[in-house]
Amino acid sequence: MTDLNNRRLDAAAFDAERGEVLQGWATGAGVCFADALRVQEALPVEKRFAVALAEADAQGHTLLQPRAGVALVREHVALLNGLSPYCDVLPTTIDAYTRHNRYAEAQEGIDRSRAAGTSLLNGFPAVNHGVEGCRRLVEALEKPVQVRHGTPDARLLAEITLAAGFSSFEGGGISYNIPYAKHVPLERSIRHWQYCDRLVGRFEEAGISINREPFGPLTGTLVPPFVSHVVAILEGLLALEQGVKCITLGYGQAGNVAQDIAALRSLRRLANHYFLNAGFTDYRLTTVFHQWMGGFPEDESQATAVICLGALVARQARATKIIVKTPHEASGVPTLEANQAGLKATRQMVNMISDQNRVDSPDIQMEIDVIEAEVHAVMREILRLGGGDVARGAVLAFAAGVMDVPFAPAKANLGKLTPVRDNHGAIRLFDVGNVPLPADVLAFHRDKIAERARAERRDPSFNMVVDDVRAISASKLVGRPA
Amino acid sequence: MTDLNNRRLDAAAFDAERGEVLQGWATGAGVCFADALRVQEALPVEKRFAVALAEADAQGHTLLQPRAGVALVREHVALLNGLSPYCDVLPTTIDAYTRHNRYAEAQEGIDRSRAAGTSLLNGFPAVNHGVEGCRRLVEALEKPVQVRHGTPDARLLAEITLAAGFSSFEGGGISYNIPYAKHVPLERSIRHWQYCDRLVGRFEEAGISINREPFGPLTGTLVPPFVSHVVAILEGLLALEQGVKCITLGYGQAGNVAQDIAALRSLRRLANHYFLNAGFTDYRLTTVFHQWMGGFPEDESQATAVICLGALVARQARATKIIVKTPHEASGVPTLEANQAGLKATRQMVNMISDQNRVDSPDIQMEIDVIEAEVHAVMREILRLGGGDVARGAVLAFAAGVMDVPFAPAKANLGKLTPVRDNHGAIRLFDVGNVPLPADVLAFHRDKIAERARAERRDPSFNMVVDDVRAISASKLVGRPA
Amino acid sequence: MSGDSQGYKVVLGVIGADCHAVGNRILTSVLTQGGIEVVNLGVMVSQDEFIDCARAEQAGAILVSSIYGHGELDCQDFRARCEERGLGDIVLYVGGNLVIGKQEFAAVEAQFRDMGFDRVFRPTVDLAEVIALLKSDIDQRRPAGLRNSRALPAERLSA
Amino acid sequence: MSGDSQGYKVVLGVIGADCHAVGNRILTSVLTQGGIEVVNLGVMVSQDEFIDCARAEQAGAILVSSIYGHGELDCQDFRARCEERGLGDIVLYVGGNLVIGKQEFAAVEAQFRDMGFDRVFRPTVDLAEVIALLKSDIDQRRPAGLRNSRALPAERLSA
Repeated sequence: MTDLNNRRLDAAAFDAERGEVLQGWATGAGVCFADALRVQEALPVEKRFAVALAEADAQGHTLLQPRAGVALVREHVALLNGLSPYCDVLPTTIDAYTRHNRYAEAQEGIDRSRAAGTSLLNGFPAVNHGVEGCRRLVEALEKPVQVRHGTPDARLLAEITLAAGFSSFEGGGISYNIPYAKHVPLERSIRHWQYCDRLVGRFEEAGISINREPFGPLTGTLVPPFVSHVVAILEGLLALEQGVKCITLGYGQAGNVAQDIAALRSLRRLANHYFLNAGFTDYRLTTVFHQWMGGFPEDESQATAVICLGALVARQARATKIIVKTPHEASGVPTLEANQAGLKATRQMVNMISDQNRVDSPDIQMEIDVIEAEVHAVMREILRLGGGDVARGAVLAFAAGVMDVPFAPAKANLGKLTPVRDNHGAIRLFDVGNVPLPADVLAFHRDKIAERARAERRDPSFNMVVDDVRAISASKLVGRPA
Repeated sequence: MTDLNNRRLDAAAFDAERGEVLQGWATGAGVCFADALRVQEALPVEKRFAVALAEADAQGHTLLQPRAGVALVREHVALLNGLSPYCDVLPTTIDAYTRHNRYAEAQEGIDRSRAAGTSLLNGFPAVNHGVEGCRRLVEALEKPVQVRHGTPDARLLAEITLAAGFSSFEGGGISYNIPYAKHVPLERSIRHWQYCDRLVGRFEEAGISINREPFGPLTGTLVPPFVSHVVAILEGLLALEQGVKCITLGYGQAGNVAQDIAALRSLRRLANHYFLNAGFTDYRLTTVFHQWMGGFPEDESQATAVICLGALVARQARATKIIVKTPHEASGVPTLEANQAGLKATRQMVNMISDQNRVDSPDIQMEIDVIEAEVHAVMREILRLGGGDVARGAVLAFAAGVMDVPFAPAKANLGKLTPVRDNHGAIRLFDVGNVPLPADVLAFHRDKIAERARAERRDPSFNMVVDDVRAISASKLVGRPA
Repeated sequence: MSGDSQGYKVVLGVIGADCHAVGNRILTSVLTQGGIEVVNLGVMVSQDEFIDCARAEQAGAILVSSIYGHGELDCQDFRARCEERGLGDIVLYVGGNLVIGKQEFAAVEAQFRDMGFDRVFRPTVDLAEVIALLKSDIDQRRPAGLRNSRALPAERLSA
Repeated sequence: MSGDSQGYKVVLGVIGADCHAVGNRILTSVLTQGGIEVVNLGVMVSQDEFIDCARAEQAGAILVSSIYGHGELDCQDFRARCEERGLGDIVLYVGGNLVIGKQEFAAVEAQFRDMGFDRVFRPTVDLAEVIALLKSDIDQRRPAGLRNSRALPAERLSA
């Protein structure tokens, strides 16, 4: 970590690096920043992600966005245009080979998909299709489109997709490493994402606002709100430093309604607090709520109920955007029809809740207090470790287990923190690992878990955690003994 | 109304009336009370409705019940046994001809259904099938089964079904007249339901508990909670007087979450208040929540979202039982599969909410206060009109419009009271008609409607009501101008 | 508009043993605002009640609703009954949930058109569309001397 | 139990570019409690890594997970590769969301059995059942001299 720090990348060094990045795959040669600006400038207002978000934020609306990506351009266009009437903003989910920069394997997936007449890739290999293929895609759509992926080194992907008219880019140096990679050093992915953010900053400086969205849900499994909040705040700060202006911070549904509403409300407040404290004022902050990211029930009616609970909570908490799941969730990549079904159910629920009273309760306020205390404690230690530099602080914090994401595959993550549900289904800490939470907060977690243990007449153990992970797909929130 | 009053029916007069009732259709000859007691005594505990309700109430569980009924016994058995794994208690929905004692037309429906190989009736014609046919049904099931109908004069239906081992009977002299008939005088239907309640009372005296469930949702369309609560309390008092002991009071989802939770909570409290005040102590009170009874969206995913909102609210309010809708609701009688789908979605939502924190908020408390003030005001006037007799009071109150059910077909109902949604979707009174609500409550309704009118920049009018009635099926709660 | 010789007068009701009153109230309100004079028989109306009323009122159309699924039984021979009673030419509409269970609408439509109904509607039909069709169909069936050369423009539904 | 010559040792991992770690953690925990020694390679494991490890550890089975839909590409020729490397007889299981999109499980099962997998599981399979099958299958494949006459009774999953 000799040279990592949270400072804006130097222009000359950035340009030199760009030269290398564009050589990562043959299609890199098709990228030209001047052309990219022209493409973005020519986008009609209804295809600009930042505009859609700003309008939703101003009018108090909640946008719906599905996930979708297939191997070939024509099929992907058809898929997105089939979803477009049911959603507000479009996705392009990138395939797993591209996420690991394995473009040769992605090419093989393209070729075999062509031969098979069906997509054998779990997403759209945007790098392989290049600026030209991606432009054909963007031009064939009528709504803003975002790149959604999971790529530790997304520099070439960002160059190609932004040059083609994508107007939002998901991910971040932490959130697209810890849950998505195994051996990538954190300092490397953060550095690579500084490049992506700086690229977006250059667009902003040229008057083109590109939305950036750190990935909120992380591993999507029993993630305590403070853990994803800290990552969101860190990635927000890193992005702002590189000149990003339009930021959407995310949170993945945990299941307990009070905790989820508290999480989404506190996320906006905490982020503003840290952004303003760091001296940033010229930014536009919105939020995104991910419907349940854990295991789904196989039955489609039951899956729809899981989707509906997420829709209700997202709207009650006034999220700017919802990432929508489908009734096929338990079976992997959904059909167009299943994706439409998820959107329609979500829309109906959002519409029914839209006008209703703001939800508030002592439980929600208590959860907000706990989350804020946790975030402040961890952020304080991260800033201390980094000597005030959040990039260095983040790397050191993960190495020390001061930050720790449950169930993450990355070696860069300690993996000692272990969450479990309490008796009401809220996520608490069974094992705090090395995370420096205040004593009163730890006592609160202990008491809440003890309450559940008494109710279930069993000691807290990893079995409880295993039961919780499998609970929703078995039609429960809390994994009780049979 | 020369002889109607709220007194227990005289034994000799009841027996004489029974002789006439059993001559209403040929199958009446098959009824024998001594045999009926033996049939009920022989029912295993898992087929007794009162037991299922008492256990759910004691353990804080919420039971699920679908609606279902087809013309022929064998097909109806198959239908109920197809639903049984997905629900807790079973229904038998009676066809519309039987509800109007048009047994000859019901017989024609049976015959034509046999010929067509598919049910042409919208329910099970229990009177035509007689004690013998109904016993075959009850014996073929593994769960308690209830008669659900809409019959102003249900005396013969009650005799036959209770003699056959049905252990719960829905309806009441008001709730099965006002929304279900056109020309039936209220004093007549109340008198006929005193008979049904007295019949149940005789079973209770012989040690057999039969559950009675006044029909909560009435017309199912923008019914203000106080309106259905007053009917529920009146029918509860009428039933208790005849010796009924096991009562389930109902409420139909109105759509606004705070108002719905408040309604279900206040229902139990208000009913206990009036029952105890009338000197009754030996009864078991439970509640039933009806998922949205108004128009549904045609799309099945959207319909499932409507079902899921009802499931969530019912469980948050801790209803003892939920009457479950299906994704086919907009298209009328559902298939077995659609009915299963509604139950599975409801179960998933109920399970996910089950363990969560009790929901409370100032909004809910305010709605409870409003509902209680309204119910007390109307009940006071009903008791005054009846000189302390709720049977006479109810008849006089409907005649005077002191009680008034919106959108009811019955001539016995004045039809001046007109509800409309407020800006948050709660049901308020656009026109109170002759209902004697306190001035402060009326001012509250006026203010709430004025708030919506300002938001929509239009004056309150019947157009607003029309828009509200059509709103849910058009994917909204409040019917706003386009 | 109502009472005018070029006006549009219809008889409306819910057929059979069906007591669903909500849609009937809504239809009456919307049709009236759409410039149609509605004679509303309410719920639980028999075929003969519809026909008696249409004759007495010289109505241009009968609008039959059925929500509860017995439409197939209740509407049987409705057109034949109209013909017997000298109303063979009257415009006959039916709408609602006409059969038991979810069936392909095209099949249901064909079935009820076979029974002699001129148009068949789903419960979710756009009522502005019904009003426009109704006026046009009534105009078409008027005795030649009374027929408008063009249907009057549909009054706009008030916002 | 582990280390015992009659014990059950398996190599577990998530194949290809798949980084879904949750199920892997759960499987490791449940299998271990079920009396199976698990050598867990974690996520993003190549065919050769599975095979190298199974050889080095003398494991009785390889358990391949795939959640992200590329199973069809990643698992291609796995049995053939095992055979090349002298592990032709090893018990080979695969489970997860193995293909893109919702497909009939029977078809997916047939497809992966054709690739040489002994058993194919849905993601929602009962893990107690997997443990029982795994022990029985490993016993069946043991060299005759080492084979148990009967499989050891499956250890009970702790409540």
